[in-house]
Amino acid sequence: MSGEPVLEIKNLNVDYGLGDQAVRAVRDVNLTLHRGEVLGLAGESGSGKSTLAYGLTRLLAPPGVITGGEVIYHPENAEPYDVLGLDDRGLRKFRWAETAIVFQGAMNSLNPVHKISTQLNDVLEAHEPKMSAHSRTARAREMLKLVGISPDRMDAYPHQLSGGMRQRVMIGMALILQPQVVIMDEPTTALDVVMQRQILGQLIELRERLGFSVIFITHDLSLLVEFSNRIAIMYGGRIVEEAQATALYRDSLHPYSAGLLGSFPALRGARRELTGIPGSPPDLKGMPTGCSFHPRCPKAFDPCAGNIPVLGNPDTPDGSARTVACWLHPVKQPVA
Amino acid sequence: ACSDSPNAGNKNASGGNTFLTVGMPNGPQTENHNPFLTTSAGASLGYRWMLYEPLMMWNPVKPADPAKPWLATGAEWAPDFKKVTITVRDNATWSDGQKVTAEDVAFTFNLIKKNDAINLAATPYGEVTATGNTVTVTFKSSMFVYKDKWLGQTPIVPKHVWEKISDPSKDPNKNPVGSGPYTLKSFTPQTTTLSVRTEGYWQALPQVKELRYTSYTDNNAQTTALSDGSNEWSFVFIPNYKTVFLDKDPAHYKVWAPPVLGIHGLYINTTKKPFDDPKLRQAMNMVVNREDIFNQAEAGYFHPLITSVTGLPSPAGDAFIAPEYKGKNQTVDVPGAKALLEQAGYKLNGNTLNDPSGKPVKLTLTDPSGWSDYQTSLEIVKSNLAEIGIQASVDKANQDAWFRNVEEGNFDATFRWTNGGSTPWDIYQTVMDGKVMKPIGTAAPGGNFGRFKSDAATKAIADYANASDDAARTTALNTLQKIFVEQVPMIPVGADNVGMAYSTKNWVGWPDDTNPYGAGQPTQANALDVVLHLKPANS
Amino acid sequence: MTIPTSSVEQVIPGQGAMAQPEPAKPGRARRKRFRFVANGKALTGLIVLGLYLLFAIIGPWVAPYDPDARGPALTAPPSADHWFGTTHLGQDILSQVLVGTRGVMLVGLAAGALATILSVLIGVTAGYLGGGWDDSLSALSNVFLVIPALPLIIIVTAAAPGGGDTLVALIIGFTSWAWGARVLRAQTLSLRRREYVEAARANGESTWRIIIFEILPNLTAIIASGFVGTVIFAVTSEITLAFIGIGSVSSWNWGTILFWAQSQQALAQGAWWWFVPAGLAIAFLGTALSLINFGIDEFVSPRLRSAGKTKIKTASGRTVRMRVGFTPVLSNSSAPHTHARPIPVNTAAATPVNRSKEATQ
Amino acid sequence: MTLSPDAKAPAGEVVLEAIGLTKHFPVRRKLRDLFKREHDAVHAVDDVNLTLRRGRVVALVGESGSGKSTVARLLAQLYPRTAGDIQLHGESTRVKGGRPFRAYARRVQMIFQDPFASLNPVHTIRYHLTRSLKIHGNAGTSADDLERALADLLTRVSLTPPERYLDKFPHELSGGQRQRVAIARALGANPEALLADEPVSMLDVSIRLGVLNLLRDLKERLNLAILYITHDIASARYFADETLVMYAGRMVEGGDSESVTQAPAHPYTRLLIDSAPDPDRIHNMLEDTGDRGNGEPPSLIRPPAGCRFHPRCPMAMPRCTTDLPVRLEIGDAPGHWAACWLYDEGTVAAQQPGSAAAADLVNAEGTR
Amino acid sequence: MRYLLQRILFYVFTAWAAITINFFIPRMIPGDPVKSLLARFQGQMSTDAIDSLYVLFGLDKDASIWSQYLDYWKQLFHGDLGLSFTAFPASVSQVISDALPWTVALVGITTIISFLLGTGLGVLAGWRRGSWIDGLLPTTTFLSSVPYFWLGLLAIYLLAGPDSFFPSSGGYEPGLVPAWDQYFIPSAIQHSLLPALTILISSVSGWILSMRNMMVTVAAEDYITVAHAKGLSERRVALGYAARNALLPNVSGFALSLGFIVGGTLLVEIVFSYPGLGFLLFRAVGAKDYPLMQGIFLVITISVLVANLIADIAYLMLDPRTRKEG
Ligand SMILES: Nc1ncnc2c1ncn2[C@@H]1O[C@H](COP(=O)(O)OP(=O)(O)OP(=O)(O)O)[C@@H](O)[C@H]1O
Ligand SMILES: Nc1ncnc2c1ncn2[C@@H]1O[C@H](COP(=O)(O)OP(=O)(O)OP(=O)(O)O)[C@@H](O)[C@H]1O
Ligand SMILES: [Mg+2]
Ligand SMILES: [Mg+2]
Ligand code: NI
Repeated sequence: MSGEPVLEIKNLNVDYGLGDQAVRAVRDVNLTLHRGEVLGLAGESGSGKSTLAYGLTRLLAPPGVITGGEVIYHPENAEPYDVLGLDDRGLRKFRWAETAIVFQGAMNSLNPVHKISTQLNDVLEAHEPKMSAHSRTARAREMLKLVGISPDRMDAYPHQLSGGMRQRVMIGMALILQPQVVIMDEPTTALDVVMQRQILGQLIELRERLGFSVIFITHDLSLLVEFSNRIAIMYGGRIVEEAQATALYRDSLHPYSAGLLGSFPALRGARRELTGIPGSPPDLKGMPTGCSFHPRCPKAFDPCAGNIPVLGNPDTPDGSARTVACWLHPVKQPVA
Repeated sequence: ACSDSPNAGNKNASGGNTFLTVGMPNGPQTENHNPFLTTSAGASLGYRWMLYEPLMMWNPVKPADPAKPWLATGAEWAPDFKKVTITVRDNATWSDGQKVTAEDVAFTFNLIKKNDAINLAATPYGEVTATGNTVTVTFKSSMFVYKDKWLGQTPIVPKHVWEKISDPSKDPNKNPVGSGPYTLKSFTPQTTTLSVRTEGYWQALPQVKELRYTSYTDNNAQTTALSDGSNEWSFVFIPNYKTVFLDKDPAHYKVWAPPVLGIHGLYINTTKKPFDDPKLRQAMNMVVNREDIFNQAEAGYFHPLITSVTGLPSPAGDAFIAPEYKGKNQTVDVPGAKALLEQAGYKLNGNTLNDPSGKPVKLTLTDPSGWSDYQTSLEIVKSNLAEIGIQASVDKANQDAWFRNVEEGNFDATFRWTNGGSTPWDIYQTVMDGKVMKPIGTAAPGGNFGRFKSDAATKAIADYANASDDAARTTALNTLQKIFVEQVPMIPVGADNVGMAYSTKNWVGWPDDTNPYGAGQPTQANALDVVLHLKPANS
Repeated sequence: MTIPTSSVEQVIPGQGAMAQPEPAKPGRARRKRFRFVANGKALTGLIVLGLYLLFAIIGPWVAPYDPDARGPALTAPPSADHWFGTTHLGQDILSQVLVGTRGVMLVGLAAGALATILSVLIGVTAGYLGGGWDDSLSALSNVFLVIPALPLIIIVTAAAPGGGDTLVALIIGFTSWAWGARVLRAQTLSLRRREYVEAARANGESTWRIIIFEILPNLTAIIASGFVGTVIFAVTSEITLAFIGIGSVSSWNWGTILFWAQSQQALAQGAWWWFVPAGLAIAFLGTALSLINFGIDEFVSPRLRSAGKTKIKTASGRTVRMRVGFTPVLSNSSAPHTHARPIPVNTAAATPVNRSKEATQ
Repeated sequence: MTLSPDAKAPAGEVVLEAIGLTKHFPVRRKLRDLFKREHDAVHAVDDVNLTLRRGRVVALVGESGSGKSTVARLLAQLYPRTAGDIQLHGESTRVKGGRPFRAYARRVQMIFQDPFASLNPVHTIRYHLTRSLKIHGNAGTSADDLERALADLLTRVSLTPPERYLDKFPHELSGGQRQRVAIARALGANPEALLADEPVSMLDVSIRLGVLNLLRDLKERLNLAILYITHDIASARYFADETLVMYAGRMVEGGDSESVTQAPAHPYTRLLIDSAPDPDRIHNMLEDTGDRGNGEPPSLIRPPAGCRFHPRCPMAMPRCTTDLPVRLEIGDAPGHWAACWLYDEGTVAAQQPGSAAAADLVNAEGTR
Repeated sequence: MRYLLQRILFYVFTAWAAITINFFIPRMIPGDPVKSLLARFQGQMSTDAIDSLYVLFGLDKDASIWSQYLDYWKQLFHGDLGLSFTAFPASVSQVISDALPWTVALVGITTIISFLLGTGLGVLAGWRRGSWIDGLLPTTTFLSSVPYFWLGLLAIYLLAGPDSFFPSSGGYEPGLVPAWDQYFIPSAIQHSLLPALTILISSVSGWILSMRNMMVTVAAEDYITVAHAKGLSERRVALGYAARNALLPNVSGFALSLGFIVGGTLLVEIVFSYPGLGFLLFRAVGAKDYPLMQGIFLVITISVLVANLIADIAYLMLDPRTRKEG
């Protein structure tokens, strides 16, 4: 499954604002998405998950700017190229055909004044202009069926569908061009658990069939553990830990990851006292020195306040497959 | 197809010796050629007189001159002016070819008599009978003061057309048939076009082949049209007319504003203290600068300056001025006024005049806000009165309120006009007639707004109207003038005018000071006479 | 002139996202109340408005002449004696403009205040109480909204004799509250469902206290914007009325000046100075008020603020504009660029491979 | 000082009880309905029974739109109820506004879901708390009293030192701090029962537990009765003594939290629990979905006859489509019950479970 | 459907209210058309004429307000708006029908152009923040703050004149008869240019601004980002997604602005002496021509209502959310 990389994020930095008003929301992020895998991105609110996702597709609204780094995309049968270096035309071609995005609120992602069919059609028209109208409709119907929506709802308007159906339409739309990468930014937080599970189940199934890779963003770490191959944890704009899902769940190295995991009461097993993570998320304008988590960290010690820990493979048995940025875990080999 | 268009020949906007452009600033019109309605397009623009003719042609500029025979060859009044015998011209025809007869004339008078709504002058008709080519009309009271207006301003209509009209006060008379030299060619809310008759007119046809009456939406538009030459004849107030109009083409653009026997002046409420004192009013009259008002408020022409102390305009009123006032002109005389007031017991304290009881003399001058010439006049009066210590303030009233207040006598002093007519009687009657006077608070629409109470004046007014000989009339009129001059119930300032702004570029022969054969205003009955006088400029 | 310039008014609430304070996002601080004064537009507007208010107060004292006083120079162009020239009576136009300021401002503010009070009363009541109250009050304001205001004002003013400034202000105030009421009603409806209102109710607050202390403070921006909008409308209406010769007649305002200029055909006489100053005075006042309204709009909905700097230079020296959908890429990262090898951009590779028929697995 | 944490009433005393609580929201009538007899209504809550005792937390779990908030609001008397009864200390109460409402609010206070929306952005923390104290007469008589009461409130919700928070505006606080202020405001009334409507669902994961732990702490110290509304069944297990499950306006299961979560009886509860993310159950999603209950909650305007869950229930029997299930004891733990015909032996014997389950799930989806 | 029915009910109610207001206003207020007529003939008509005018206009009747109200409705149902005083005895409906086409043509077309132009520019300005159009905004704001009439006067002063292409007044050249021919049409168009320009200049900025603001608001919506993410062409995103949605609130605004057509541009008609309804109303007011005032006001109100209804229908078609199914 974890074959060659499909998307490499290198030293990505994203700012909001220019000059002295700028705040850096994503800092030196290095992350690799492999072909066919589900990469979970977790972290509390404001940690920069969405910024990273939008940043690598260059969809950030003003005043967001990408202030450095590269996003290397590896097409299946061609040379890799830097998404950040594409011109408008290139970017438009790249989008959706190679990387599709599903946002949190489906009601807001679908244009309320156009029919579902129109919005599906738009995509095909833009990317495969040669396709006949008939086959476009056929493809759209097929796609809807794939996500479990009866094709006769094609001509419905978004407001005529329920929240779950809308989200499925969005997933169907994301897959209509069979992209290599699907980015999902909290696609199910607005839905209740039953619906969430249904949709995610369908997504997994589709991934098996179509073989795309997924970047899945949520703050619900327990969901990710269950659902993704690898998980990256963000804090204060940085990746603080990254590992196989099971490894992370069983043995999280970074205290923040541990704190996150401990924030979800368990449904089974012994009832135990949970504390969550004390304190509040950092302010981007006045980041603590050193490890940005240290003011909240139960295990903080001297070096934490002094220097920013480097993300790298820790010196643990399975260390080569995971990375962490914490002074508790000396880094064997820094990433990038 | 182009030749079918009604516009084919009309595109050339100005000039030409075939047509004359006439204008009035009266706004869009609706198709209505009823000559009896003041609201009709015919009356509003004045072309009713080109279609319908009066019995006599009376010249309001020289009201004392005898009226010219027109549809009638003559009119014989009984000495008491309660009966008239009119001889109708026998060579006139209606535009549909039928002859104009005495029957038609009698029918017209009966029509008016029967319909109060079109009896605008409230003429007291008695019997109307037609025999042969004469019509005899009797009246319930003396017509002396009204006779010229009546004969000169009643349009005669054909019986065979109007007897079919059920309500003459509501009928738009879409297909006018008249005895005049013109017939209706076309009508639009903006422009009415008349063309000259081909035959059957009782005198030589006019040289103007076509008359185009345009109703401009307001004074500005009318003035602009005059100054760019697209309009050649109008009656409109042009502020600073030299710059705005004459200077645009000094050789051809002309303004003529002959006064008539109707005036504008400052009515003073004679019931209010201390203005019930004639001495005070005299003094006020002495300081009001009529010339300033004439030049600044009336643009130096519009309400011709009244110089005579009698308030009678010149030349229209010259013939009526009493011997004692002949040549006596009003001049601003501040020291004289002060002296007069001193004598009468008033005290000038610095800038404040105190009346004999010690109270400062104050008054409010009022006129509707929209009437800019009156407002300007009031401002001037205000500063004039300040010179003798009278503190005046100017109130810009709402027009409706003003009408009501003036009629009810709720004012200190106000600018207003008087009625006009063929003798000065109308002027004095409006100002001083005790018969129409009502107590303060009751509307007196007939006149005497200042509540001037003088039995002598009331009697003289009645005497003049009912007198059966000229001597009695002269005596009565002289009495009226004396009272007017000494009691000053109103401070006369300017005359009404029947003038015009016109261009001699294409047409000449207009009346002017050298030949004031008629009124210049295109809505006057005289307009027909004027058109008949016009000749192409280049011939 | 009649199309409300404020977008808060322009936009039908409930459909646009306007007029709705941006929902505060977790972790992001809400903007402070009086921040909008710092807005350049609003500040300019306020300063100009302040000047007008100043002249409204001191105008009659600083005016060099009595505006009614006749002078010897008739219809004279601007000169050292008469900065704005004179009328046909030799009156000083500068003095008329200065003295007229008070009338204009008084009527504008009074009418604006009246309309605002009415709109708050009606709009907030309808929105908060709901039910039958809402139905009837909304119907009322809809009727007033649809009935054309200016003709109505003209007819009523013309028909009411002897009216002064007060009457004009009253009439304008009574006929122009409907917009505000409608906007406020919609806003109140949404506020009523806000949890803090419900929370206050659950805590036992009385209805009137909820309306006054919980809801009204959150409507201030909209009320202010409505007020400013009505003032603009009132000022133009008043001047219009004076210009066509109805309405306020006993005092000087700019409309009166223009009325005289028009009736004396200042244009045809070439006396431009007669109507230019008054017109500019109106235009600047209107602009100032509009600016204040923009300021309020932008305060209420920060997105509308045109970003201070929208163009940036990339490392390669290209100028890039910030725009939606295409985030600019800068390379002035403060962190050293560790991965220095530039990847050659293969434009051919940028063309997506047509994978539609291909099975992927 | 009227805040009296020590005046302990016996734990377990019933504070608030809902009996057959029902709420139907009338649907705005359409023009063409003018001549129809019956009125459409949203059957938001039907026949709900629930008891809040001192010192105990009752959790109300259910998916979105199942009527949880409506129950809370009914209990807070913010909505008039359609039927049923609310008894405060055994006495039936129905208050609409004014003084009686205040008196009721003094004893029953509500905490809202969204701490970002439940504090008025224009008022300081001081204003919010002062109002609460004043309304309920807990502000004392002097400025000092008030000051002390305020400090006491903030200390009680662990916002210390109080001075640091008193004069701040809500936007200057973090989500967790705001929710604490909201709790403090509720405590200002010195209530006996707290109705907490999803008090942590809007908070960041890392601070949720802090607030829940605070609530639990308060419950113990002040001997409060708490209704805890949530859609996260795991947190119900963590926090509540007793858990009730709601579906489409009706209670479907209840019992102590442990039995309900560990041995769910009602098919809906099972669906809910199976759907909840569970890190211990890795990569087995595919097996779970499919035969489990699918589709969407039913229309509440015309709720399904019989058991409201039957259109989605994999175990549905013919009887489920016609008869409203009654509360049936499960028997595994005292007080554990479910409203499901599966626990009626007679029915199960006569009809095959699952025999009336919906066949085509995709097409069964409602669209309204 | 339900939405539409509701709206129609509202319109019926509003029409009733407007007509009733229309009935009462002139009646509640003192004022005398005869006096006003006299005023028009300042000094030219003798005081004797007054009585006959009262008779002429039938003003001396006394009837209870209620029976007048009933009569008024009876008349309205017969399409009879009474007789105009100023154009006596022409009927109000005739006077209005003479003027209406002018207003509809000039102001209606100009308003539509202004809306389209302003909306177009607003779309550009909102889409391309910080472009030259943003720089244009202060100017247009200033221009829109200038009263219509003043701008008109200025335009006449600067652009019209004896030798200018632009006539300063009227709807067509005097002497022409309204007809669809090559003389009249160009003249009518020529006469409408300046007034149209005036209206355009002062009204366009409102549209630019509101459209720009709506665009900015809409541009931040998720579905716009999604549209970008879908790789749609800039045109498609800007027009099909952003502008299409941003337009919705402006449709209602447009309907309301139709209400200002006559009211707001009355001044333009006055200044340019344009023979339209606004000018007619102005004259009717001046002359206390109550029947005419009532008639015009009624026509204005009804046309506003109709415009609103049309906008409602347009809205219904543009926004699927208002279309309820089932
Ligand atoms: N337009 C903006 N201007 C300034 N700062 C912003 C802007 N948008 C986001 N931020 C900041 O950037 C940081 C990262 O935000 P982002 O939305 O990426 O977080 P997230 O991890 O997706 O959070 P959530 O879980 O709430 O979605 C936050 O601290 C936020 O305050
Ligand atoms: N004021 C109201 N008028 C009409 N229907 C209402 C009203 N309030 C709630 N409802 C309806 O009642 C049902 C129950 O709503 P409620 O808010 O109680 O659900 P909930 O369980 O709290 O959902 P969530 O988890 O989303 O908060 C829903 O279908 C809702 O649409
Ligand atoms: Mg996010
Ligand atoms: Mg809820
Ligand atoms: Ni306007």
